[in-house]
Amino acid sequence: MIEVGLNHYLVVSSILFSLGVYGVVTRKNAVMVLMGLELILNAANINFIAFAKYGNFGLGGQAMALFVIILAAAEAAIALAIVLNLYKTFSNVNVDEIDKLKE
Amino acid sequence: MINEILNSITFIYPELAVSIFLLIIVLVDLVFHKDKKYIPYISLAGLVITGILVLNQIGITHFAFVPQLSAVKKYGMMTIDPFGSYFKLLVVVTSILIIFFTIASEEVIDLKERLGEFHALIYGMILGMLVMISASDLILIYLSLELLSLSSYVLAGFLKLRERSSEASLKYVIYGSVSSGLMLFGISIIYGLTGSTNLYVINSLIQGPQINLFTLSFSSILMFVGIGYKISAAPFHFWTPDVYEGAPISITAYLSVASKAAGFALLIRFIQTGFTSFISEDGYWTLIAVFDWQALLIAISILTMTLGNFSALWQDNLKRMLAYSSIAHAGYILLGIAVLSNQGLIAVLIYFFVYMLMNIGAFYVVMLISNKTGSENIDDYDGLGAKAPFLGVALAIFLISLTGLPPTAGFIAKLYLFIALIDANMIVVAIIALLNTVVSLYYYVRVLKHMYLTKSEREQENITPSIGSLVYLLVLLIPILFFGIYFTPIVEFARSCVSLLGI
Amino acid sequence: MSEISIINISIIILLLPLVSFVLLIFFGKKFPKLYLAATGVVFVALVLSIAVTFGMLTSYSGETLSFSFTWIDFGNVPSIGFLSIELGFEINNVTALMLFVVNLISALVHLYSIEYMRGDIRYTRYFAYLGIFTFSMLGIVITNNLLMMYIFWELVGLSSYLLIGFWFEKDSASDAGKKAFLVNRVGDIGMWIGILILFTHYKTFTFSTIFEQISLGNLPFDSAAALTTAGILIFLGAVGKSAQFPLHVWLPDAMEGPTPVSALIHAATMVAAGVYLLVKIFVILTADAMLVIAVVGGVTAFVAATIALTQNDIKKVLAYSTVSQLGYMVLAVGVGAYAFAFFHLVTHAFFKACLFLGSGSVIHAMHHEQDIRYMGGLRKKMPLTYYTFLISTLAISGVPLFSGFLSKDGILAGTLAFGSLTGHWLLPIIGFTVAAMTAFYMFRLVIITFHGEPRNKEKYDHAHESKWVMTAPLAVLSLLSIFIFYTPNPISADAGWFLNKWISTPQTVVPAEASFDFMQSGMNKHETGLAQESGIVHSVQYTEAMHHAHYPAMFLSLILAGLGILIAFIFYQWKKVDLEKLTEKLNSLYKFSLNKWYIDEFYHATFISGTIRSADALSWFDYYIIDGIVNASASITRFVSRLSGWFDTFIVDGLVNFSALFSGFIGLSFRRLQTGKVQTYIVFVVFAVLVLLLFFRPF
Amino acid sequence: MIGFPILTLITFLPIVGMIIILAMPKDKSIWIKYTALAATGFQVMLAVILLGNYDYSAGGIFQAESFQFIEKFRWIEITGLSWLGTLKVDYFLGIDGLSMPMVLLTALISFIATISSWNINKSVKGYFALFLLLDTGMMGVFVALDLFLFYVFWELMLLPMYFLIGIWGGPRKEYAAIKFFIYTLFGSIFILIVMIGLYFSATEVIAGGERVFTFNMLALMDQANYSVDGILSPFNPHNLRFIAYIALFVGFAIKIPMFPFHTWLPDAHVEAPTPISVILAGVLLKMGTYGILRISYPIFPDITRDLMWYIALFGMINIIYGALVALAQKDFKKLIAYSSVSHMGYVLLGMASLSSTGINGAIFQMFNHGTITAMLFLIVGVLYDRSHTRGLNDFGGLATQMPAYTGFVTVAFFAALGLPSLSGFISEALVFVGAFGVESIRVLTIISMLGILLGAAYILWTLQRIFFGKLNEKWAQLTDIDAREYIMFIPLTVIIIFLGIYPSAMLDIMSTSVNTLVEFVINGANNISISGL
Repeated sequence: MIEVGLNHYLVVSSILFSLGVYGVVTRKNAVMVLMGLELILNAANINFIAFAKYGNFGLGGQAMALFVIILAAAEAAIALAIVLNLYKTFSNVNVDEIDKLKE
Repeated sequence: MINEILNSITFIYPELAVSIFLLIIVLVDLVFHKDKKYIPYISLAGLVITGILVLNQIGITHFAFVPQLSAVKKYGMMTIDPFGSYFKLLVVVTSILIIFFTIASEEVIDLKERLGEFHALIYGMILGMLVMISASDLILIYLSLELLSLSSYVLAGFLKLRERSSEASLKYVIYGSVSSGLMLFGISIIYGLTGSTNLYVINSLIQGPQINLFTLSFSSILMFVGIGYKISAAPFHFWTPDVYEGAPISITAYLSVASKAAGFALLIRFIQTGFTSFISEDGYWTLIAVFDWQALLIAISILTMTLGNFSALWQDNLKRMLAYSSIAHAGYILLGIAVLSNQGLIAVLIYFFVYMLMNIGAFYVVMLISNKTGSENIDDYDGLGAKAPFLGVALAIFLISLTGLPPTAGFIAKLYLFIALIDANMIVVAIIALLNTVVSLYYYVRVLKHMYLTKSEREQENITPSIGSLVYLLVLLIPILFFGIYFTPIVEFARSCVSLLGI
Repeated sequence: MSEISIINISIIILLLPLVSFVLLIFFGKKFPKLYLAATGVVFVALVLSIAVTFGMLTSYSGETLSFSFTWIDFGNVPSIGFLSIELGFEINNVTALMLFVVNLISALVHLYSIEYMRGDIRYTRYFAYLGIFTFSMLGIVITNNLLMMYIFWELVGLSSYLLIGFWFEKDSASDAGKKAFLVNRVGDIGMWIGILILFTHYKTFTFSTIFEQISLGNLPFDSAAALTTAGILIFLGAVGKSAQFPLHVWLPDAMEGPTPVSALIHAATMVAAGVYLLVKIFVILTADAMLVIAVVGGVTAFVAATIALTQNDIKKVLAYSTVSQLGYMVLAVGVGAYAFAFFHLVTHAFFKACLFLGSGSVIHAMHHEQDIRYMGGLRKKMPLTYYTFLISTLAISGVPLFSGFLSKDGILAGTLAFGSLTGHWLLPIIGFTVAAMTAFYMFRLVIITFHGEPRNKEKYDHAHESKWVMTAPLAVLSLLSIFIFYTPNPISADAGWFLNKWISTPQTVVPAEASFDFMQSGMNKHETGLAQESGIVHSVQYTEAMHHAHYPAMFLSLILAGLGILIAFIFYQWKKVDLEKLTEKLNSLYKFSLNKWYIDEFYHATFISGTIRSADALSWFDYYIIDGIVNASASITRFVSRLSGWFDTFIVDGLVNFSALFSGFIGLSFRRLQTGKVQTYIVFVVFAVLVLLLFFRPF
Repeated sequence: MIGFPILTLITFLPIVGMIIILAMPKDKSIWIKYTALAATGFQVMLAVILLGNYDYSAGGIFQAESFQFIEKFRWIEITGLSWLGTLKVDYFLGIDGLSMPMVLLTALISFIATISSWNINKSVKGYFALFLLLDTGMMGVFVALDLFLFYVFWELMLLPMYFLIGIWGGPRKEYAAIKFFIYTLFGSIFILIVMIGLYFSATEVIAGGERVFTFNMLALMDQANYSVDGILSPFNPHNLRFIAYIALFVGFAIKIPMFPFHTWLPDAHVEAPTPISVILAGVLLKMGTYGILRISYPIFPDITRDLMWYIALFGMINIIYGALVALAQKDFKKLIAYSSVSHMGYVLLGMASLSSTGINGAIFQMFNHGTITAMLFLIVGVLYDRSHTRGLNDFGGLATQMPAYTGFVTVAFFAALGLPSLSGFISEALVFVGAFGVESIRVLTIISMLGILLGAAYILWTLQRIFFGKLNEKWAQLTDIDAREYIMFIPLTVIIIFLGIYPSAMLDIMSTSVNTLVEFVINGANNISISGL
């Protein structure tokens, strides 16, 4: 029975992070892209808390995590609103088809 | 604890004022939803007050919000210092200019009933920027960055039903949140390395031997992604042209000046407080040998200005052209930082002041013209010199200043920049920058050529600006020309504001 | 007369024609009669110059009166010291005589022109030009330094240009003027370089100072070679002005100008300026320089004479004879026959001017017919013209009792002496052949023109003797071709006052090793004055050589001249020989002579077209290569912008005129990066992070 | 000396005129013209006053005390910088023998150009406003003694020129304008770099005994002022003086224009309106050579001496190349343009000689070329106004049609081909005298003399093609020049002839300064080589 240590958390978080980036880059649908974003943020959160716990850094990490969660919510809200608005004008939400502005 | 907070309050009056007026605007918006024509004036009043408060702060150097439980030394989460005040002042002035800008801009006038949100969001941005400028704690940095970004996402897409606008906002939001996500990840790693989020503490800790350099540089780079996206430094600039083109022109102007300024303030403070070990007699910064910021900055800045200029060569849409040109200018300013000296910092401060005047001016003229012609395409500028003599001359002066030719303030800004570079023996970089200036000349002159030398094929009525916008332009033009000839005042002012609250 | 008054008068003489020029240029339109004033002015000048000449020859013979002033003052020049450019005048016997000659002929030509040019649309303008020419020519005569010499040298070039192209409506005329000016410039460049060599070393242009320095053994750049070069280069100027081979080509064309002009400028005075220059700088000519000069003179004399044999245009014949005679003079200088060179200059001036004016009178009578094949039998119609013409012809052919005989005889003697002293026998041989040819072609001219039957009846019927204003000058000039004005002894000039009293050969200042032995009087240079009195020229052996050469030369030349005349009569008067057959037989030679040795054609094929071609090539180069490099991107950009569907007519060129090829491509590739797809951007970001990490990792 | 700041006055008078003009209503074009005329006229008067009070014995060049009409006060001063000491720029005006002729020339040419602008009818207001601005720029360049000030004036004249060509020009005006602009800007950027480099290499003692960096030309000429580690300091073992000199030289050479940077000139001239061509050829080209003499020579004496031969070489190329290309032109104006290239070559050659006679000749040639070429362009303009063509082969026989015109043309042409008794000859002669005196460049000088021949060739050929031969019936209605054109031609003609006969009138002004300059350069070069660097 192995002891779960800091590194495990870090591994998890980095996997999450990579998945998030991958999602953002590859998904067509805007909503999926936003989910990828969430993954990135949560990866960071895991880091904060893990570090705070194992490094005895006090509560700073946890506090940070809380802030991040809140911000993530706000961000998601705004992003979804924009996506909605986008759907009104383009009547689809496929990120890769929205490239009127370029060069 | 409490009295610490109460005492800190005294140092953040500007921020407080902004927040209060933000609330007031929201309330007014709710209460009088019949006519909202007062809102702009309210926000102006708020800004003026904020400006006065900031002016009072100039010269003060102090920490705010020093956490009790922090270590021996007392480092606050916010730092009030002349440097910050300068940028705050810059932001406030810019905001005032932008409010007037919006008053004249038809894009915004069209949506009367949403004026309240508009100004509220502007205030959101201002608050974000003010905090960001004086934030010396990673948490605060991230929060302010997000606050700024969130408001600007919405503003960029404020013209809901315009395709370009909503596309811009989507790109902006995705791009922005990814970069801030990366930055956050970087922050988390730094936190892991040092166990603190306070830049001063971090500074003292990373001087220790046991620090893992690779992780540190990785996290620093991730941090820079976040900041680089704010100041739209290549290769994190890709959102800029699209968003600038899509967003309402007033917002474009605002983004190109204010939030960029805040971003630069953040970058400078981050490097200065986070990574500088000491500042020598002649004002050169010595960095802690953990990460080669100078090389990074030089590389990035050269890439940025070159890319901005060369891409601008090919733009037919003036807004987009200005977007690229603002990227190029970000490159120049970045050079000023890369010198890592107070002289370079002076150059940056001067440059920003001048840049504010000329960039807003250029956008303003573009806006006035697109109000009339409904287009920002360069071909619609044919024969403008004859049709709108004053606008033509004004735009000409702004563009000349952007190029950096005497007798405009733009020249002075560049001159100081190059002085700093030469003094730091970065001759090669200076020459590259100069060649870039020549390149930039082409697309600026190209506009002049269209305005004065080409006859427009289709006849259109003369464009005569209203008294208001005439005054507005004069307010921008006079300093540009005056400081172009006699620039001691701004230089002195900038010099008095270089000092950061160091270690 | 006091020295200063002589100087002053000569300066007045110099300025008078200028006055007439200015008057005519500015007021000629208003007062069409002003040309009379001009003529009057020149005659005043003539009188004054007679006074000066008289004064010089009587009271200051052999001396040099000079007057100079500072023109440009450079102040205290580093590494040189105080430097200033002095100008000035000097009068000595030669100068005085030259003054007289120029003024006399100028005055006569003015007089003559009144009738000859009557009715021309630019009548007064013509006299103005004569004025400016006289002014410049006098300037050449009385200057005491090389710079002024060069200045007036160019000015006579200008006036000759204006007068040759006087009837510029004719392309041939304006061409001729241009040709004259350019060909002269070629010579002048050489002359200028020569002057520069001297100035660079001596920091002065003044003759006397330079001569003095050289005589003290201070050679330019301390090498005799440099001195030789300077001499030859300055001589190049003379080659141009005096139409020496190979720059003689302009003179025949110059006959496009009005005939009196040809008489004044292209026979009597200006073309003689070259010889005058040589006379001025004679003392600094080294042996090599003299040899070169002699050879050039000889070749010129010969070539021109051969050409003159076959020409049919009356003025062309005279032109070539002029060239040939000038050749004689140069040859004389070359062989050291200083006095005879100048002597011939003077005599030639008179009889050649007379010939030209005579031909002018004929042309005038024949309504501007110049081809002698349409003339004939004019003797009866215009007797005065004929006899004056005949006298001058006798003079030029070197028949005794006439001036030409004396001077030419002297020159031939000189060549003989030279040959005997240095072994260059070719020169005398050339000299004598030319003498024969001269006699032949001159009489050919006279016979075809005046004797025999008129070949063009109606022209002949209209012909008539000219008015007195035209014939009087002829009379005067032909009179001056009689020996008595120069010497009491019709067969030897040595006895004459001209050579004895007036002209004295100066002692060369060239160091012994650089000059011919015979130029070195055995004695110390400072006693040269002595040498003159005892009638010794250069040195004893030269004088002796001349003495021995005198009689052989005389007889030989007499025989040859007689021979030439005889042949001329056989051919053209008595028609004993069928010329058609003869020309058939000698066709190639005949053609060669008739076409002037194809020299013009040669120049056209080489220099002129060469210059034009290279000019065209260069301008092509300028437009397509140099500017092309600048514009290179113009084309590329158009191509690039078509690719990107973006086209702008000029600003693109303007814009990319400067930015080279890559700027276009870079800009484009940067644009390509901006795909508009947000996810691509993010990929770039991630990629950028990795790259940065790669570059800025701490290990 | 004079009580009032005459140099400031003479420099900024046109700006005053410009402001007045800008205040005027558009439609009062005739008054606008008179205002401009008045402004330039006053300038000429002031120039004459200058000449009247000019001290011929004062050397100038490097001694501040022997400059004349000096005006000096602190323009920009930033004290207390941590390491920069005091940053200062002076407003420093003054003239010596180098600038005096140029000031006279500028005043004269501007005045005459104003007269010849009389028949400009397209947006008169803008034209004359820009014109006067240009005038100030030019005058300023010649009187400024502070590098920074010099550069400001240098740039100041760039934009008006761009618009004057670009708006009032011929068919391909945009192309010509942008080409001129880009070229010149490229050059001035080099100048800027060197300027800044110099600034940080030398210091000057100011009131209070403090040593501060300086743009003061005179201070920069004094090697004692250079710090050992300055990048452009002669005492710095690895200094960049050579590169800096080349950069500076290129910056100026573009203006001259020196082969191979000359291709903007023909385009600019052909497209520019007559008065602007006059200004361009009459004054602007001189700025290049003036800059070299005023800045490059005394500040970099060592490099100057080392590069003498190359300068002479380019001078020779300019002379021959320009003349040959001119020979091939079919367009009157282009021909004159290339003749300018050729004539400026003489200036280069004379400067390269580093001898008093040569440099006297060079400066004198600058002045003479100014007057002569100005006249030539006026001549082209007169013909073009009447016939609306510039093709050399379209004409013929005009001499009978327009005798007075032909008279002036003849004077100008013969002056251009260096006929003695006209001013052009003296300067060319002095240039040759000076250059020939120098062993190392003697051969180049001799080759250059072909220029005299080629010059005569294209000039006479042009004269023949336009004025001689049968009158082309197409031009039977051409009228001879009118009063206004007389007014333009006469002063120039008088000057050309007067200076041809009495050159001392101009040479005395400059000779003292030239001697000072030559001595200074030679000594400076020696000192540096002695100090082993």
